[in-house]
Amino acid sequence: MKLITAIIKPHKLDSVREALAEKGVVGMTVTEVKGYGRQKGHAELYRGAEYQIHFVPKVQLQIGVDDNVCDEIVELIQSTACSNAIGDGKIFVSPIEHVVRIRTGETGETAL
Amino acid sequence: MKLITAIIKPHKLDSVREALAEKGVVGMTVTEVKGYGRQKGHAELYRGAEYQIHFVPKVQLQIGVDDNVCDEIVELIQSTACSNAIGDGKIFVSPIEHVVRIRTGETGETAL
Amino acid sequence: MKLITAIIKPHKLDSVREALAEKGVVGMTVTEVKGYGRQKGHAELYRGAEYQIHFVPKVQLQIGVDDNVCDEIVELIQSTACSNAIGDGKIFVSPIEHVVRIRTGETGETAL
Amino acid sequence: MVSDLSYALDTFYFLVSGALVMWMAAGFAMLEAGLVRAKNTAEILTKNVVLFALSCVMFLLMGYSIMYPGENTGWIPNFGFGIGAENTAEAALSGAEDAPYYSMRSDFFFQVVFVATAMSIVSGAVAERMKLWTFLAFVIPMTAVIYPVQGYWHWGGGPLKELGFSDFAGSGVVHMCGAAAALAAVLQLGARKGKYNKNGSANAIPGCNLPLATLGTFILWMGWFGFNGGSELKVSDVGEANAVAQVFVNTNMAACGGAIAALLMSRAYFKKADLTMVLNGVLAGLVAITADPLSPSAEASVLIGAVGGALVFVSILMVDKFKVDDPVGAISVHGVVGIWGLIAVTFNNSEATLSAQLIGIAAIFGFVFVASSLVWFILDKTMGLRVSEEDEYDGVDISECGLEAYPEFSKR
Amino acid sequence: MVSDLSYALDTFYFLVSGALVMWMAAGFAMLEAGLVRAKNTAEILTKNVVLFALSCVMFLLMGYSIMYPGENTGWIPNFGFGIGAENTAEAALSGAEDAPYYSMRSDFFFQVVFVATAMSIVSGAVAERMKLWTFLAFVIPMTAVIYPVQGYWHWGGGPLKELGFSDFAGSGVVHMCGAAAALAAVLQLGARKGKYNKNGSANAIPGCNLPLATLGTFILWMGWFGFNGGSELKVSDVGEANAVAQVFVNTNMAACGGAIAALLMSRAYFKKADLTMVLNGVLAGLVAITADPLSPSAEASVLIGAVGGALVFVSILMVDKFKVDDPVGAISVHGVVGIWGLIAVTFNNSEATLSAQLIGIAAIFGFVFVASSLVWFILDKTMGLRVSEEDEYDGVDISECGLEAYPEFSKR
Amino acid sequence: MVSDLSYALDTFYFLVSGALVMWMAAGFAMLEAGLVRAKNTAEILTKNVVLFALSCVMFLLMGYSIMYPGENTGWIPNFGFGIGAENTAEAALSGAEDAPYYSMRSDFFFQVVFVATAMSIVSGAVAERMKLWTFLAFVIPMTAVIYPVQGYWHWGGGPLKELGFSDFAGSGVVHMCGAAAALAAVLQLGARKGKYNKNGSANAIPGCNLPLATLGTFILWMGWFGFNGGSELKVSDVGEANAVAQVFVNTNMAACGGAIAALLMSRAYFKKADLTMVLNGVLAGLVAITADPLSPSAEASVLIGAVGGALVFVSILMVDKFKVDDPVGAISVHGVVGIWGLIAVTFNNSEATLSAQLIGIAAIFGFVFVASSLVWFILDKTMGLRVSEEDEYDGVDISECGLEAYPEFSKR
Ligand SMILES: Nc1ncnc2c1ncn2[C@@H]1O[C@H](COP(=O)(O)OP(=O)(O)O)[C@@H](O)[C@H]1O
Ligand SMILES: Nc1ncnc2c1ncn2[C@@H]1O[C@H](COP(=O)(O)OP(=O)(O)O)[C@@H](O)[C@H]1O
Ligand SMILES: Nc1ncnc2c1ncn2[C@@H]1O[C@H](COP(=O)(O)OP(=O)(O)O)[C@@H](O)[C@H]1O
Repeated sequence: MKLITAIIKPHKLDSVREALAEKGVVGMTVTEVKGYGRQKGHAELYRGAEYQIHFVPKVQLQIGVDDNVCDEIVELIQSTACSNAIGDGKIFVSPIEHVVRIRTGETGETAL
Repeated sequence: MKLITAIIKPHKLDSVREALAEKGVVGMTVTEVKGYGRQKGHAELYRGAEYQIHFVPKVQLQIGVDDNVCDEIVELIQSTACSNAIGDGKIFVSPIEHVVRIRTGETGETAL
Repeated sequence: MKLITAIIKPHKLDSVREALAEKGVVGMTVTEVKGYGRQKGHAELYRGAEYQIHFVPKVQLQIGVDDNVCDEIVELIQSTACSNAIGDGKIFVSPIEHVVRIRTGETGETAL
Repeated sequence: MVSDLSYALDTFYFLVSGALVMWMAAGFAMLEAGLVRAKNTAEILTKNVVLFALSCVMFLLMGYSIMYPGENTGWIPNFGFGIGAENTAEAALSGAEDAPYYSMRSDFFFQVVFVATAMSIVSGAVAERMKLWTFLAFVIPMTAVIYPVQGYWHWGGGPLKELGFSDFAGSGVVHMCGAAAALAAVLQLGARKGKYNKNGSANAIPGCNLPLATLGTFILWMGWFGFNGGSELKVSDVGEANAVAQVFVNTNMAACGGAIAALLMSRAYFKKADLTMVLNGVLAGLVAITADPLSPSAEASVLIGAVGGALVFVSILMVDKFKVDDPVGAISVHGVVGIWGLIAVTFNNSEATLSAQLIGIAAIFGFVFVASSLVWFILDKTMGLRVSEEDEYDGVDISECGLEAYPEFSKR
Repeated sequence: MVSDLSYALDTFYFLVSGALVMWMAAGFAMLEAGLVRAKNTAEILTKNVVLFALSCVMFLLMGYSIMYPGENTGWIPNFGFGIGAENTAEAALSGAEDAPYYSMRSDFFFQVVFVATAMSIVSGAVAERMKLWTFLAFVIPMTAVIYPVQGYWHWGGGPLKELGFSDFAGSGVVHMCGAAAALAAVLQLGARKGKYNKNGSANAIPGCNLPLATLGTFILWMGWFGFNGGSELKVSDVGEANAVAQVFVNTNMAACGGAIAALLMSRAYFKKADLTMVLNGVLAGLVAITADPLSPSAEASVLIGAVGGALVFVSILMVDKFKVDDPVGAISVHGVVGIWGLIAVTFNNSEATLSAQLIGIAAIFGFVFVASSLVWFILDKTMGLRVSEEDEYDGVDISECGLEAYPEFSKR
Repeated sequence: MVSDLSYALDTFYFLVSGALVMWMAAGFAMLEAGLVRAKNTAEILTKNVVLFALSCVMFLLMGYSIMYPGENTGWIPNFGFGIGAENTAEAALSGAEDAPYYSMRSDFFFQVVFVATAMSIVSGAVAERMKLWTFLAFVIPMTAVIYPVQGYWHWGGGPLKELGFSDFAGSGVVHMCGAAAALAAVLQLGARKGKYNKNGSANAIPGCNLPLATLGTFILWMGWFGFNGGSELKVSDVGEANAVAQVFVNTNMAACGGAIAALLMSRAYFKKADLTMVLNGVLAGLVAITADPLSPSAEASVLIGAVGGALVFVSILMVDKFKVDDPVGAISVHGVVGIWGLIAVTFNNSEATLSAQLIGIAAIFGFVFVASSLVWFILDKTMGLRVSEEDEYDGVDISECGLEAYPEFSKR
């Protein structure tokens, strides 16, 4: 099993969620994060002083998936989250060794 | 070493923390996340419009553990966080290759 | 490729970001988390009742890096984030199998 | 003698005072919204707006006429409806001894905002777990009958008046009355989930927005100048003007005394300046002086307020020991300190007697507690008092109001 | 007869009323800040502070003299500048029938805060997408000319006055006027991104801070006692004092009626107590009674307010159907209910005729709508009405004000 | 001549004004709570509540009698205690030229809330790093002695009065006085950690809650009508009523001028509408007009306020250059602009001379600065001024109050 971690622009969250739901992905966990990358922050003002905000709000999705659908899902996220503008984000795929569904104690792929 | 990532219901956090502390787990990192899964969100109102909230507040625990206690801890989390109700959450276990304690520079298991 | 996950004290974020930027690390993702560890929380008051806050605010950095610079970056984070005080945090390194830059669809190291 | 101008001035003074008391509704709303958790905020705001609206309507329809029947008929007042006719200019300017000297409508306006104050006190105590609709159902008998009946006993010229009971602006009639209904509610309702541990110890459940709670306290403080200041009922000659000024000064100084006492207690016990205790201290000072803000000197008022502030500190700790879960401290602030205020009247006001005060306290507290217990009991059996455990856990905002108070800000 | 004291009392009453109306500026600021998203909060706060300042300056320079030219010159008033000279003591105390009985400056103060109220209504409707500087540019012609001209028609003794149009405190002159300008703006401006789906359905865009919105509503409620109460213009004899008291009572009762009606509608439709609807119900009750808070009984005022509250519920749902995106509901609350208030005058005030009311509604609405459409059109062609899509997405706080309203709290 | 009614009206006017000034305490609390970081919010709220309470008590015990000794004894006033006896009806109605025309208690009430205003100014400047208990210790000598002594010099009929120094409502006596004590504090206290970089440049430390800061500004704006309006001290004849009305209008117009000037400066420099600057502009306009809100025309008041607004913009940038770290801008708003206000008196008030104004400025500023420097120095050596670096980093809420202001909302 794999854990897909995708960092996307916040306003893309709804379309990605819908696209994934259509593909049958029924679970994911979302975290609000801040990103630092090629897309720079912006200057802000405060009582006459200008200062730099380095981080940009992003949303991070974590999705545990079965090995054989992983690539397909990564692609779907990429295409849905892409706006061709800088700061669109990244997708990381890493291995998971073990999964448990807390409610039932089920493990492995059926637990996803 | 393993990284245990557990997504649980927020009101279970205290019992899980206590149960783990009793077992000698002295460290963990907690993030507020939102979950999407079998447990659906709920409808909300706003000035006469109803709309759907798709995400449910959850809490994510990350715990770096030694290989040989991993299973035991996963089981403890599962049994403590379980309320037999939908939306109880998941536990993912993934490999860690390297750990450093920032304060001392120690690495490996002693750093946990 | 590796994913470096560093949990540090919030006020160290700026120095770590600057140190990494100097070394050419152009991307990272930051999450506000709460930590539980050797550094205990503190007692708070509320209308005449004292109670224990078990978690301490921390910041979590996630940085996807190329294998060959990983150690160097871990070391840099460790030395910059270290204040020799309890609660300085941890660094975990875990494997990544696949990376995608959403904007371009690039994969692998060039996507970082 | 009543002239066009003195009538106008007294009426205007009443209306300004009434507007200040109305403003206290905002104070209670902010105070309570600041002291509950984020997930219960929208519901308590809704409650505070609607209880004000309902109280005004019920008091218009029935309450006012019950409370001011115009004659002493013993413990049971005449029941009636409406608010009667306005004074004619002839009557006002007749030169008669008992000529009306302010507008009847201004009197109603001033009185009606008091009722809402009493109801607001209940609202805070039952926060975070009571069903909204049940609470609103309670507002109706409380403001149409229960409050007016005991109000008649003293202010309406009823038996407590006759007995010499003395409560200038309502430490008893308004504050203790609200607290008695609140206590009746809390005893039947039970504590919030997670408030008390199995071993009997209490957990703190911190309010989510202390700036709001502080704002609410300042609003109440300001509104209290109308509450007490207007209760002199007349400003239009030198003696009355001096009296109103004394009331303003004493009201303010008692609040100051309460704040300082609560701060010092907090420092002595915890070595910290517990803001929530200081806010309760301010309110305690205000409640304490309300029973007689005219007789004491400014210095004595500081002391009366300070005792109130110290008392509220102790009372809040005690109430928790008895597992009476009162999220905003309303029972201590308005009930315990209200009693203190009524007793303190006897120190400065030579016309007041301890026995009359105690009888009044017993009568008001007893009647309101019993009558509201009965109403709560009936409501429990019909509508139910308490939201489901799951709704309580998710917050009553979603279950009762269908929305969130702070939808964009993440919560712990 | 005017005496030193009656002059002083009427002036003081005017000033207190004016201070309460000024306070409504804070109410609008808080209401609107609570009902927008966090990312657009600083901009709407800036807008509310600056529109008040600009309105006052423009009304001082031109508006007041246009609105109160002192004679009826038909639909087009005399244009002039400044606020004229203060009354002399001689004139006031001359004993003449038409001797001035309050300070001219107090009149200006009372009037100037009304203008700002009308402008604040526009501010909410265009929230979250209009350019700040364009909005501020609109304030100038609106408060210097458009508002004063129609104000002159009725309150300045112009043709609507002559026709028998009756609008006591401004359901039409202030509230519907503001709503007409708001509607003109929204039609040219378009909806917020993401408000309407391709299939025509509307999305909810919840306001970020309901305690602020509730506070704003309470502030407006309190300020309205000045708004309506001061519009009696005189308090200094028995008849006038009774009238002012009646106005206070009716204003309050209408707000209560509005709240309760909106609550019941919300319960009937959604089984929930939608706080945002209750708040709109309060405001609707207040707007409804403003056209005549003197003639109805207190009970009738509850009903007038209740119809307003029910109407605003329906109107908000309808307005969304027409894809008119009004983030705070200003067009429904002030426009639709303002019209209701003007019509309701005829039920209780025998001097008002339906035809005169309808002519007045048509004249004010028509003129303000056309005139402001023109101004918005010109502004669109010159400065542009709307921020860029990206700025709208990131929030206008950053693009217009360069700062964030809640920089430390994380957002969804 | 003083009649029952004029005495009543002037007293009531005083009390209403005093209640409005008391309300400014809430304004300062909200303003400051909005401009600090979330982690220092509970402490600043506590400070604002307690400083008000302490100021009132100290001014009651000593300050009032020092400030109004009833005779000119040169630079050193008589020291005394208490607030004296109330006027008798006989004295008031004696018909004597100097018969008291309002209640002594109403005068005390009005004065006491001014003291708290001066103290609140200090509170903001030392925010986020001073020990709470040290600050509270400073309140005692400041409000019992330092403020009253310089207050006596002018308002108490002392030497500055004799010299012809003119400060209607306290640009100097209240605002500059507070700013002088604040400057003395900040110089000894030092800047917040992280405010200035090694290379001397300043970092912005944004306030966490701009809606609160805006609310605070509106509260102060409203309260200022009491502050300036009440300082006319009498309303009960045509001339006085006109004067009070003029004061209301000018106070409002100056605030508007300040807001617009600050906005335009912000646009000129940054191309953005910096809300925090606009808020400071409002306050600057108000401070500027306070020294003489009676003599100028409404139009001139706009200008006086506008210069204040422009000045505060420049001053805030300058103060940062000198590494004087003033988190809320109190020294600029109340000090620099207070001086401007005192000088501006000479433009419109023919009785004021520049030399008298400058002497007054030097005397008040010099005395307060030196006296408070001394007190701060002693406090530094005994209790310590500053929290530990760690406590400052974690926020003074935890270390001083033991609680958090927003415990549920996560922070950056
Ligand atoms: N090496 C990295 N490790 C972790 N997160 C990264 C990394 N690089 C970028 N990110 C995340 O991806 C977001 C977008 O990256 P950015 O460089 O701005 O744009 P793009 O990916 O389009 O070139 C960043 O804001 C950050 O959250
Ligand atoms: N595939 C997944 N990847 C990541 N997180 C998941 C996944 N499935 C579920 N979750 C998380 O677990 C939570 C509970 O899942 P849910 O399907 O609602 O209940 P249950 O696990 O009891 O069937 C979700 O809210 C989400 O946070
Ligand atoms: N086993 C662990 N797994 C995950 N996070 C941990 C673990 N141990 C510590 N942490 C994180 O590191 C932080 C610092 O750890 P702590 O034990 O307090 O100090 P130190 O690392 O200096 O001994 C904790 O607050 C927590 O966020």
